[in-house]
Amino acid sequence: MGSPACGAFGEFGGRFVAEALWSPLAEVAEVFEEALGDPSFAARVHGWAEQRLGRPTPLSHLGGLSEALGGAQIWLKREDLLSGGSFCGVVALTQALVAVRLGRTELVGETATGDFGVALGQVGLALGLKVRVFMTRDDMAAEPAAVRRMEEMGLALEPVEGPARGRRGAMAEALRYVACGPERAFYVTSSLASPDPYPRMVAFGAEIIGNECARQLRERGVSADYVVAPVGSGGFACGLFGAFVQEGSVPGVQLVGVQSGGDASPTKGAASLVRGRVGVHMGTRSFVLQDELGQVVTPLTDAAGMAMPVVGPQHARWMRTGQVQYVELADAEAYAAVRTLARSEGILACLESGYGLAYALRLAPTLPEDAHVVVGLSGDGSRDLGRLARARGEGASS
Amino acid sequence: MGSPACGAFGEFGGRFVAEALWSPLAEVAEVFEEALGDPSFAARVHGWAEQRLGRPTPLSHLGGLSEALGGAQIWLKREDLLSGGSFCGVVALTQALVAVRLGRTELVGETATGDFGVALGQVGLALGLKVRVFMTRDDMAAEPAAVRRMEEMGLALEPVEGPARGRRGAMAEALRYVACGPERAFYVTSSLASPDPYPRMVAFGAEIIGNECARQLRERGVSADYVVAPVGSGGFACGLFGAFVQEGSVPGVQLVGVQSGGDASPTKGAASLVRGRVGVHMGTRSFVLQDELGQVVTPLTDAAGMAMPVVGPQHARWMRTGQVQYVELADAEAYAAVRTLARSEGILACLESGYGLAYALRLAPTLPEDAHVVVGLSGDGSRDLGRLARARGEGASS
Amino acid sequence: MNDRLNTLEERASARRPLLMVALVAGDPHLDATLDYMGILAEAGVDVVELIVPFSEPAYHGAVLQRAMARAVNEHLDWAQIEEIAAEFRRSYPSVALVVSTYLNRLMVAPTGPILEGLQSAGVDALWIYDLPMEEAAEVDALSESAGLPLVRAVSATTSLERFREIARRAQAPIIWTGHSGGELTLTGQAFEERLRTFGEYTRRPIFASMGVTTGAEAQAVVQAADGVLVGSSVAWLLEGRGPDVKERLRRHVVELRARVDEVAGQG
Amino acid sequence: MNDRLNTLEERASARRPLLMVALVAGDPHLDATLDYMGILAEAGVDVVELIVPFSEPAYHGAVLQRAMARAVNEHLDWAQIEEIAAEFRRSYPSVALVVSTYLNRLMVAPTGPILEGLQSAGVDALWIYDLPMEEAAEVDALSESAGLPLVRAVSATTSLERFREIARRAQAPIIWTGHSGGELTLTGQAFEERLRTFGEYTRRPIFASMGVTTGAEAQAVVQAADGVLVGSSVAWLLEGRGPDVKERLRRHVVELRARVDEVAGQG
Ligand SMILES: Cc1ncc(COP(=O)(O)O)c(C=O)c1O
Ligand SMILES: Cc1ncc(COP(=O)(O)O)c(C=O)c1O
Repeated sequence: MGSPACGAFGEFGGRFVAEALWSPLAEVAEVFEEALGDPSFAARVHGWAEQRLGRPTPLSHLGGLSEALGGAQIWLKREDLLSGGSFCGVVALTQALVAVRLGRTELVGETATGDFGVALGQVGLALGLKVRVFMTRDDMAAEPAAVRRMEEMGLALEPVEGPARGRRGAMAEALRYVACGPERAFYVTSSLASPDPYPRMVAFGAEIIGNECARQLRERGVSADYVVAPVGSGGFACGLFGAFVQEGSVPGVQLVGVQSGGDASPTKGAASLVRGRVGVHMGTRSFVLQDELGQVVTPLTDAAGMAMPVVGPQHARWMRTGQVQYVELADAEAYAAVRTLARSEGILACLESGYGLAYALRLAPTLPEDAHVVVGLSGDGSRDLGRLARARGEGASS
Repeated sequence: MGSPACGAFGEFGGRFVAEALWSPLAEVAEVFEEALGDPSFAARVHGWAEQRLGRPTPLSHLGGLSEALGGAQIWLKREDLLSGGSFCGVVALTQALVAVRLGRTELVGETATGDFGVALGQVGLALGLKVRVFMTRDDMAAEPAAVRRMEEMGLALEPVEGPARGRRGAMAEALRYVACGPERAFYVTSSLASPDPYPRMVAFGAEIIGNECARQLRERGVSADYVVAPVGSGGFACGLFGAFVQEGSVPGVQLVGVQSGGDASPTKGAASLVRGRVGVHMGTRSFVLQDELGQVVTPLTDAAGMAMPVVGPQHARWMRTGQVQYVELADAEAYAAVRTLARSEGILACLESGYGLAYALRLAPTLPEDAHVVVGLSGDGSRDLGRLARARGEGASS
Repeated sequence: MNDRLNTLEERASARRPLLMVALVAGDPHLDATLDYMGILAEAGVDVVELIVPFSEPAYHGAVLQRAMARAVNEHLDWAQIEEIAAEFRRSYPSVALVVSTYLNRLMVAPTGPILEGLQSAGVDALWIYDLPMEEAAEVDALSESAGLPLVRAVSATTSLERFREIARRAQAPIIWTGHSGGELTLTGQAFEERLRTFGEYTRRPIFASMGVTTGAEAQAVVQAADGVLVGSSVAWLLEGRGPDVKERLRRHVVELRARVDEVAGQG
Repeated sequence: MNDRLNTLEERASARRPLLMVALVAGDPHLDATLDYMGILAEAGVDVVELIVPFSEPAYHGAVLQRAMARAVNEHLDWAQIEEIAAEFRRSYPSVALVVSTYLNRLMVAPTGPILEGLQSAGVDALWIYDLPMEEAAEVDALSESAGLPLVRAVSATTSLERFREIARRAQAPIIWTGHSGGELTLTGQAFEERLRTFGEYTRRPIFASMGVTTGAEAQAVVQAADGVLVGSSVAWLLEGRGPDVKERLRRHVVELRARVDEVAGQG
C-alpha cells in the first residue's frame, strides 16, 4: 500500500490510529502548524531550552583519541553532559509548549527507561501543567531511581500491567487515556515512530541539537565529512541529521545512522532499516521488524534506547532517497567503543551511543587527518555501568 | 595566633603542611601565579570549560514558585543540570591545566562521593594525564556507581584503609603519595579548605560560576538583592559569591551562606562558621568545628557535601568583614525545600542545595515582588533520592 | 451490498436490536474458533466478528490483548482465515461475518488479493482498527474492487461533520467504539444523545462497543444503538476454559440475545 | 639552649649515635604513658618524643593514627601534659624530652602560656608537625620568649638553600622526615648523600625518621644521620599489649640502643 495522506515523508509516515484518536491528533497537528508559523513560538522554545534545559551542549574535539587512531579528527556532540538525556528535554519541551498553546492542562506520556518521564516532569511542572506517566511494571522494577525521581516530583505514575512490551505497551495505555479526555489531556512522546504530527514535533525539538552542532562547526571553522548517530526509533539522529540533510545546505557531508545488530545473529537485533520491511506500527508507515505474517518482532539488544521494532518515518524516507546511509553493528562492538572512549578521553557515553562511536572508530583511521567525523552522543552511560562491567566479565570485547 | 604568611585571606588561609609538602606546594603556587598573569591560560580554562564541560549552565527564573510564594522573584543558578556536579568539573580543570603547565604527568586527588574522582578522570584523561584517586573503603562501598565509572575510565583507584574519616583520611593519603613523587605527581583537590595555593585555585575555577551568573543577570536586566548558596567547605559558594563580593562592583546585594545545622541540636551539625572556632585544619587557618581541647568534631548531617568540619578561608574572612552573612538550617528544612522545588518546578536538587533553597523559601515571601533572590544549586539530587524517601517516611518534613 | 448486510439494515430499520459477538481467531487454536463461531451462530447472533490476531493490539484492552498474545502463537496466515470463513459460511449461510485486524497484517502481501480471498470465502466486511478514513483511500479502492466493504468506526471524539463524511462512505455497519479498551468515553444520556444524532444521518446500522459483560448492559446499549458488539467478556470466558466452556459460551450468548431482544420495537 | 640539648649536640659531634623514641601520650592512658617513658629512659634513649594526640593526624601513618585515635578518648589537656612532663623530669633529669603535636591543639588557648608551661615542666623542645618555617613567625617569637625551642623538620623535598635557612633558625634537633607515614621518600645512597650534605650546614643533630622497626634498620639509619627517631614500631608493640608489654617494650628499646651504639665513632 502506498503513501499516507497526513504527515507524509514520501511514502512514509501518516496517522494510522483508531478513530477515537484521529480528531485529537488532528487538532494537535493544526495547532502545531500554526505554532510553526509564529516566530514567538520558536523564541519560547529556544528561550526555555537555553534558560531551563541548559542548552546548547558542547561540541568536543577529541585531540588525543584522533591522534591515537591516526586518521580523521573526531568530534562529539555532547548530549551526554546534560543529565537525563537532553534529547528528552527538548522533545518534551516542544510538545509541552504546543499543549499550552492548545489550552491543555495535563501532559500524558509513556516512558521506558524513565528519562522521558523525568523530562516530562521537568518541563510540565515548570509550565504549570499536570503530568501523567505510563510505565510498564517491568520497566518500573528495572529503573527504581527514575521512579523515585518521578515520585519526588509528584507526577501521576501509572503502572501498566499486561504482557510486558516496554514502551509500546505503555504508549497504548497513554493514548487510550488521552482518547478518554482529549479536551484536557495532551499526549507527548519521545518516539519518532509515532502517528502524525508526532514525528514532525519530535524532529522540531530534536533539530535544535543538529542546528547547534552545525553552528558550532562553523564557529570552529570545520566542515564535517561524516555525521554519525545511533538510530533506535531515530529521534536523536533525526535531530542531529536535520541541519545537514537538506540538499545544498551542507554539501559533501555523509550522514550515517547506526543501528544495533544485537548479538550479530541475523534474525535478531534492532536494525529495522537494515532487516525490517515496510509496515504500519505505532501509528506510522515505516520500516518494521516483523515476521512473514506481519507480526512485530521484539528486537534483542543490550542497549535500552535501541530496542525499537519500528523507526521514525523520516529515516525510512532518507534510506529510500539515499540521503543517509544506515548500517548495523553488533552490541559487542558498541561496548568496546564505549570503553575506548572512557579510557582515552574520560567520557562515559551510554551504550546506545556506542554504535555510532564504534562506526567512527572504524572509519577514522581510513580517512586523512584533515577529515572530520562528528559523532552524536545521545546520553551518559551511568545506566549502562552494570552492563559494561558484565560485558567485560564475559570477555565480550576487551 | 595571627595571620598566615602564604596565601592569606586576612588572618585566614595559609599553607600549614608538613615540611615534605611545603616545596611542592610552593612550586604549584608559583606556577599558578604565573598562569594568572598569562591571558592564554584563562583562555584555555574557558575554552575547555565551554567545549568540554558544557558551560555555561543556565540561570532559571522560577515564575510559578515565586508567584506561589507571593514575594520576591526566585532565580536558580543551575549547576544541577551538568552531570556529576559541574563545580567539580571546573575545579578539576583549572588545577589540571596548572599541572600540565608544570609538566606533571599524574593527577592525584581524593574523593568522597566519587564526583570529584570522576571529574578528575574527565579532565585528566582528556589532557593526556594519568589519574590516581584516593577514596576510603567506606565511601567506596557507599558509592558503587561512581567507583564503577572510575574503573571504566581506567583510573588508578586507591582504597584508603584506617579509621574511616571520609574525605579527610583520603586527602592525607593523597598528599602523602604526592610528597613521595612531587616531580611527577600533582595534587588536586575540590576542597576550599586546603593549604595554599589550593583555596586560590579552587576559587579561580569556581568563580566561573559566579561570573556566568552575574553576566546572565545583566543580560536579563535583573539586579540581585540576595545571592544564597550552601556552604560545606565552601568552594561552590565561594565561586558563586566571587563575582558579587567585591565592594562597589555589585552594590546592594546581600550574600548569604547557608550551612547545615544537622538535626538542629546545637553541638552537632556542620555549621563551622556559626559554631566553630578559629583553628588550623586541612592545612588552612579558618573556622573549625572542634571541642575545647582542639580535637576536630565530625559533623553530623545528612548532606554528604556539607559534612565538613572546616570551611575555606575566604568564608572565614567574609564572615569577619561582614561581606557575607552565614546561617545554619536544620536538615529537615533542607529536605522540605528540595521536595517543594521538585513538586513545583520539576527540578530535583541535591540535599546540599536544599539549605540554600530553604533559606530562599523563607526569605522570598518577606520581600516585594520586584526583589530578586538568586539561589545556587550545586548539583542534582539523584544521589539523595533514597534519603529523601526515608525522610518522607519518617514524616520529618512532609 | 450483499444480502446479509442488507438484512442487518432491514432489521435495524424495524427496530430489531442487533447482536455482534467477537472472537479471536486461533484462541486457543483454529478448530476451537470454528466451534465457537458455530455456537454464536446457533445462539442467534446477527454478526460474528473474527479478530485476526496481531502482536501489537494497541487499541484493545488487557483481556483481548492476552487473547491475541495466545493466538499469535498459532501463526495463522490469510489462507487459514479464508478457510475458516468458508467453512463457517457453508454451515451458516445467513449469519454475517466481519473480519477485523490491524493494518500491518494486511501489508505482508499485495492487499488486493487478500481482500478478494476473504470476500470469496464469504466474509461480509473488513474492519481495520488503525485505518482512519483519511488514510484509507487506497484500501477503499481495493475494498470496492474486491466487493468487501469496510466497517467504519466512530467514537466520542468524532464530530458530527466528520460522522457525516464517514457515513457517506460506509457500505457496511458502523461501529461506535465507546470504550477505549477500558473506560467508557461517554456514558448515559450523553451517549444516547450522540447515538440518536448520528443515527439520523445514516441508514447503516450502528453497533456500539461499550465493554458490555452482562445481558443487562447489552440491553441498555441497544436502547440507544442499533446493535451491541460484545468482545472482551467472551474472550474472558474462553480464557477460563475448563470442560464446560462451550456450554458456558452458549449460555452467555443466549442470555445476551434474549435481553437484547426484549428491546425490540421500542424506542 | 639548655644542657640536655647541648649534650645531644656534643654527642653528635663525637659521632655517638643518638636514639629518639616516640610515644603517644594517653595510649592507652596517661599513667601507662609515664611508665613507658620511664622504660625508654632506663633503656637509654637520648630523647623521648611525647606525641600529644590530635584527632586528625594527617601526617602520620596508620599505626600512629590508630594510637592517636585511642589516646584522643583520654581527653588530655595541656595541664595533664605538663604534669606528666614534670613527673618524667623529676625521675630522669638528663633525658631530653620533646613534645610534639599538630598546630590546632595549641590554638585552644593563648599559645604563649602553653609554651611557658611546657618549658617550666622540663620539656626541652616542641615539634609542631604542620607548622612550616614560613608560617612560624609568631610561634617562633613565642618559643623564643618561653625559652622552648622548636624542632624543625626537613625532608627529601627540602632544597639545600631551604635547609640552610631552616638550620639557621634551628635551636634544637632537626628531624629528617624521610617517610611520609608509609613509603620511604629516599632510600640508600641518595638518603646518605643528602644527609651528609645537610650535616655540613648545621651543628644541630639531625635525627632521621625512616619507619624503622628493627635494630638493624636503626643501625643503617645512623650510618648517615646523627640519630634515629623510632615511632610507629613502638606504637605497634604497645597496641598488641598483653601482660608482658612493658618487658617487650624494654627489650625492643634495649636492642635499638645496642645496635645503634655499634656505629659509635664510625663514619
Ligand atoms: C578548549 C579546548 N581546547 C582544546 C581541546 C582539544 O584540543 P586538541 O584538539 O588540540 O587536542 C578541547 C577539546 O574538547 C577543548 O575543549
Ligand atoms: C525561556 C523562559 N521563559 C520563561 C521562564 C519563566 O517564565 P516566567 O518568569 O514568566 O514564569 C523561564 C524559566 O526558566 C524560561 O526559561
